[in-house]
Amino acid sequence: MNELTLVQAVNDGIKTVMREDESVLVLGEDVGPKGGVFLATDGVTAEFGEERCFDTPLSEDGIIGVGVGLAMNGMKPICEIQFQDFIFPAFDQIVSEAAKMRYRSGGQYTVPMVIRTPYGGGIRGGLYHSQSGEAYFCHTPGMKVVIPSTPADAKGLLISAIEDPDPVLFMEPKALYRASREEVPDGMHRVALSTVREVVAGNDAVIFCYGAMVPVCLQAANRIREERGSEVRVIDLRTLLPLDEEAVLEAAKECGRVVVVHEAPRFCGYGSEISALIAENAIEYMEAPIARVTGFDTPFPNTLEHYYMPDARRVIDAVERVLEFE
Amino acid sequence: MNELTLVQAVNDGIKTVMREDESVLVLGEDVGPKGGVFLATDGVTAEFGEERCFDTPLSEDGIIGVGVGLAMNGMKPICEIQFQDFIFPAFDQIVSEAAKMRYRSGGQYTVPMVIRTPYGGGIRGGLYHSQSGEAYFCHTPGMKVVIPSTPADAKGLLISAIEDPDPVLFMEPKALYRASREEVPDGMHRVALSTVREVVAGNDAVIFCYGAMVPVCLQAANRIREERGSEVRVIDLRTLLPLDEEAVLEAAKECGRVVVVHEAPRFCGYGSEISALIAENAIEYMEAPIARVTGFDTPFPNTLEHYYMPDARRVIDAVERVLEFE
Amino acid sequence: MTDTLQQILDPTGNKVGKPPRLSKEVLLRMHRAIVQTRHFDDRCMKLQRTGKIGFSIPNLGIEAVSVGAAAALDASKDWIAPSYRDFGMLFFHGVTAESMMDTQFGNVDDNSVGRQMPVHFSYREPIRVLSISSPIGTHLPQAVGISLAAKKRGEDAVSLVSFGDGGTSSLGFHSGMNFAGVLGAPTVFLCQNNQWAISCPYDKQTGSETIAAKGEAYGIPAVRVDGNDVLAVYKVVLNAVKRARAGEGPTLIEAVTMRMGGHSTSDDPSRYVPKEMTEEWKTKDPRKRFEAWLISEGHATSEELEIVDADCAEEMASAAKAAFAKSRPPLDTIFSDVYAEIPKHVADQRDWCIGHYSSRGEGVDEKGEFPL
Amino acid sequence: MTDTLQQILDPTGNKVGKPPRLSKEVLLRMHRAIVQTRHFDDRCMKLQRTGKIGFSIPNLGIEAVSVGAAAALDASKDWIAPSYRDFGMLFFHGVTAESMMDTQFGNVDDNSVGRQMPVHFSYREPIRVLSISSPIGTHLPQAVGISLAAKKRGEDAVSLVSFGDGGTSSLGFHSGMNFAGVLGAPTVFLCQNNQWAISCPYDKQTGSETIAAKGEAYGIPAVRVDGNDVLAVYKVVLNAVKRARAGEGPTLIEAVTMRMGGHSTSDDPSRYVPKEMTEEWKTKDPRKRFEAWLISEGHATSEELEIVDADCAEEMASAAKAAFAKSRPPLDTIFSDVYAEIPKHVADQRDWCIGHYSSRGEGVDEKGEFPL
Ligand SMILES: Cc1ncc(C[n+]2csc(CCOP(=O)(O)OP(=O)(O)O)c2C)c(N)n1
Ligand SMILES: Cc1ncc(C[n+]2csc(CCOP(=O)(O)OP(=O)(O)O)c2C)c(N)n1
Ligand SMILES: [Mg+2]
Ligand SMILES: [Mg+2]
Repeated sequence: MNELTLVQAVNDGIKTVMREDESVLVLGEDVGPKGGVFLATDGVTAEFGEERCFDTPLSEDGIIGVGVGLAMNGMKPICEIQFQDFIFPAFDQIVSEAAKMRYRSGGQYTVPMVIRTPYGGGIRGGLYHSQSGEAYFCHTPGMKVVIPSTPADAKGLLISAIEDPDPVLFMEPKALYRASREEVPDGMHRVALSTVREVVAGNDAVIFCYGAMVPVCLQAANRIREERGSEVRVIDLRTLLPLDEEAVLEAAKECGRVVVVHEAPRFCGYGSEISALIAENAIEYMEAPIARVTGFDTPFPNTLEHYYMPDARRVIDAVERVLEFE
Repeated sequence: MNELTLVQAVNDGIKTVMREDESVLVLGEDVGPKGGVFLATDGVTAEFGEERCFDTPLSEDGIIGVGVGLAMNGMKPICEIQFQDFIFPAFDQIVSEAAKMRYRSGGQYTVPMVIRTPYGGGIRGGLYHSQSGEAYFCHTPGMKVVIPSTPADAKGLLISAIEDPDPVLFMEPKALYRASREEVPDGMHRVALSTVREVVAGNDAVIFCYGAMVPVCLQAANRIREERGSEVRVIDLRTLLPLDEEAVLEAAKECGRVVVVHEAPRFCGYGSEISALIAENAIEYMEAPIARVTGFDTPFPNTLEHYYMPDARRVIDAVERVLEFE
Repeated sequence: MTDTLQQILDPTGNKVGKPPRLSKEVLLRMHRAIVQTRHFDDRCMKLQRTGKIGFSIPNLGIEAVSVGAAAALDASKDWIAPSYRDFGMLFFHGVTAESMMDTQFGNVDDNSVGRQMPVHFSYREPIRVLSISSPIGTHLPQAVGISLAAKKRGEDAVSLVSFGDGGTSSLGFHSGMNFAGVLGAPTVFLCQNNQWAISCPYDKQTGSETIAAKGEAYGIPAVRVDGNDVLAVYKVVLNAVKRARAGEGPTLIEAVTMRMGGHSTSDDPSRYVPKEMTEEWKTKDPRKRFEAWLISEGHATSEELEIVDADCAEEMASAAKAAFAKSRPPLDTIFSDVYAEIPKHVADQRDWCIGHYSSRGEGVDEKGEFPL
Repeated sequence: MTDTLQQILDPTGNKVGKPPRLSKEVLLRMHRAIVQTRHFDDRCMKLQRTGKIGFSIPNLGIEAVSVGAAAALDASKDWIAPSYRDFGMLFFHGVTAESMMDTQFGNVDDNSVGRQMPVHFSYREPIRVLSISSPIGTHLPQAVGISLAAKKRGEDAVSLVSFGDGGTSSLGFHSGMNFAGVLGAPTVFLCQNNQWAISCPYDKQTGSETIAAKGEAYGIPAVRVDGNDVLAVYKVVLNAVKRARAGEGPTLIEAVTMRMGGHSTSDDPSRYVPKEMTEEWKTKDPRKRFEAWLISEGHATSEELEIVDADCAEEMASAAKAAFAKSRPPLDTIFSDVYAEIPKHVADQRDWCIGHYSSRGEGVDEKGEFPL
């Protein structure tokens, strides 16, 4: 076991699988000698050679399109999109092609591919180096969408994603890349997709969150326990699609009071699905409005980003409103 | 007044504004001499010349990108995307550029542009000529998203969209293009954006819907009235973003029982926002689960499309479940 | 090289270049594939006009491009990423008319299980044919990735990707050509320049003199060929395939031809195609030219060719009949193949759907069986 | 034409071509813009190293491209769609250092109101400078649309769009060039081929021998110019501008240069740029070359140039000081400019946000006033 940061755990995950499976390749902008702008692929070309980890031209459409082809013909590409904000030129290849290949070919062709990309705010990246676009992809049947929040999960979920037979969008919370370290198991550590993680136990209310919002919500839950003694459960969803809906509904029913938290804008954000799911299947258990704490319905600002992104205080406020609702 | 089909009303709307405002242009694939694959721009080049209505190369990125530039420099482009399924190559130009130009330039540059595109199923179009992608765009602050369901609204909303100072995605339910005719006011008929339309009155439950689902829901409400005497209100949302949230909440509160209907897949679909909005702001008025009747969480099929798309019977079932819930 | 139009047979079937060495058997397979395509088209037009299928794509005029190119590939290892206007590629490699009709009807035997529109074929046998997509151009980078995977494993397989003049404006053309040029991918890019993209004429599609001229932008050698000359197409594609197999990288081929029918069965080209243009191209028909040469070289008699014609007509009629008789795919095929394993929310929707429609007495197939 | 590298001054400042006719005043403005850019860069590097700003983009090595090109435009009507590495364009046209520093700090006077990262400038005065976007290449079709709008109104304005070698792989390059070629848009496409796209070298970016070779693919005439020769850049851009104004359509210009610093203040180029390459290009410095010529032609003395240098250093220091002293934008600027009119749900969020942070005693600006 090694103490690793989240980005080091991603790096470890990539190298571990590449040692096991010759068909795994890495491609993307600056993933080679530079090791990626966040060093997620540091040393990969050095260890595995240019044939297995290579820089591409500046074309996300090409990265994903070529990745789809590689995957259709026996390879397992890990495509890096430098910032999630730059994934949109590849949107067609992702939603029209990768996500629909198995379906449209009646299972004759499949796309076992991982798209890794850092997402989210908190690094003063402004409009185009801060976005959280998960909802765009979660509305796309055929895709899987995974977001880790800890180093161990980052490695374990990434390895599961690479082994998965379907295309997986693996969004990495860049704000947490170097935020902390933890022990990460050596070797082929796997965390099953479509399973949630209980971060804190509690039955007075439940917070559903993922990615960089997990430590924020953890902090909120801790402060609420200290300040008013309420036990707030925190659930890290980890896999957004396919979601473990049963786990979500069970937690919602047990707690009766729900808050959903994400950085992305509220309107048609991922949180709306969680709310809708509960409102459709467990409304009779609800003792309060289903609250959302989210980024605002504006593009992502720069100087004022810390007022845009939910922080513990905003989560606490929402939880308190929900706890006090009668 | 003329009796027009929905696609004729679109055509009439385009020509009417072009007669009034020289800065209005039309561009897109096959919009010229052919008049568009659905004849929405039939006769436009003939009347206004190639300078004002012109065919483009097969590049949606170019259509929207050039459209953004035209709009920034004093023109009001109406860009046609031949099928909504083919809008994804332009996704970056829409969500990163058109939607964010005003914000990122502090209001120095704006994009008064309309993107017209036929969407939805029912014409045996299979995976790629049937999709309903509204949710992708509704999660994009800076965009407006409008979907008419009647000929008169099609003309009135289109004219308002063209006059709007912000980029508007105008999605036309192709299944309704020639489904019926109605009287459409001559001249500069306007229907204000961000207003909903009550299609049928009622207080026992409310159905929120838009586009091609409106006649389906109307049929459902009529049959429910006939079959069991319940009065179900039907609300045509018309503008999905910015939504008239107050009207939605008011109707939800008054009826206490809610069904949301759309063709698009359920997961993270537009309906989840309507549910979440109500679950967050009016849950205490809810007397039943907030039900969704939607397409399935699969790509859009072809031969079996009529089992994929919600029909009146499916809507009736959901409304009855909601009405009977205790 | 990029300026001259490679030609072997002139429009009347006279040799103006050196014909490739091909056995009589292969030559007659090529001929048959062209004739099959014509009759398949005719049959589909009738089926569409009578409402039996919703849509098809006419190949009239461009058959020599598809067939000449397909003949240059090795079915045991190569991949085809066709455009939707390449029926001849499938016929040449022995895909059966019935199987293709299954796709036209979207019935239970359709390889896309009735999920795609007609003409969106997908095969792994007798040759790998990429599941055709509607969005134009997406298959170009995919074909590059496919051939690159082969190259990385040390195989000498190549991919051939076919697209129209309109397709050169797509994102995929730019990214596919760019990646292929940089990575030296063994991909053959075949542009069917048939002068039209639906109603958009060539000169509104690109400012470039030729499509072949676009190769240099990516460091990819390019060649122009008379697309109505099946032997010339075969020859230039074979050269490109050989280069690719030898590790010399991609080639761009512009096959100059003309779409002689509508864009699709829904299209009325008289709204935009000048009559004279159609008249002129009628004199360049690829089938007539090839048949004249086959006869003059003694590969076939005109009587033999008439028999092929009648045979293919009959083949298509019975294929359509067989495909029409099959049931539609069962209801649960809406929900399968979204993922390798069906997730719970999709399974729930499947179960609900089947329950719902069976309670309505619907979802029952033509044979009267419950379709599951 | 596309193969020869246009040059007027060799690396030592000797004339090898015919210099354009430019007044002393303009020449000195050009010189000053280059020197301003250098000092602005230096200042920003210091600001970034001391944590005062988050990020900047070094221009070292490519200043002559920006300045030479900008000098060919008419500020009263033309539009610039710059890359993020074109500070010299703004300086040449008289944008103040303080205003640019406002963007670097994202303060209340920043034209993007602190919404964008540093270097994402936006101006309507003194010349229209398109709000710079991070996504590479999106501004190419926009520049085409802008110039097309002018053309449709019968104005003779042109747009100049600048982008890197990496930018030629983007979607926008393909669609922008394609539309311009077909529509004859009066747009000048200026590629700063500085050999690198972050760490990706030219030969992994494209298989094309040159960027200029890409013009033919779109029917757009292209020219290659020594990008470290400000006079040569000016001359070829001016020719392109004249063509565009005269209704002769677009031109592609490849300015061959070298990025002498890191990609950004966050980048360490020693990980990937070969030392010898940097050494070689040091001998081709655009500033030295131009200064040698200015002196040899009698446009300035070396003492005068030293004064300019000191002056610009001082200008940047005080601009930074002024911008640093300004407050950040008020909280409600998160919510304005999303639409022309603020919709209710956004207004509600604004009101909530202001209420929430003021109840926490936050959202109060540095001057101690509530920022609204
Ligand atoms: C991305 C995209 N945009 C638009 C369309 C609609 N469309 C279908 S075929 C076609 C024209 C294609 O022309 P070309 O590439 O020349 O092929 P051809 O039909 O002539 O064989 C268009 C515009 C599409 N399928 N995909
Ligand atoms: C669509 C997109 N993909 C990736 C990036 C990240 N990125 C920023 S600059 C850059 C390299 C650009 O190189 P080039 O166009 O040559 O310009 P230069 O920096 O050399 O001036 C990359 C990859 C981006 N901004 N946009
Ligand atoms: Mg064509
Ligand atoms: Mg560069």
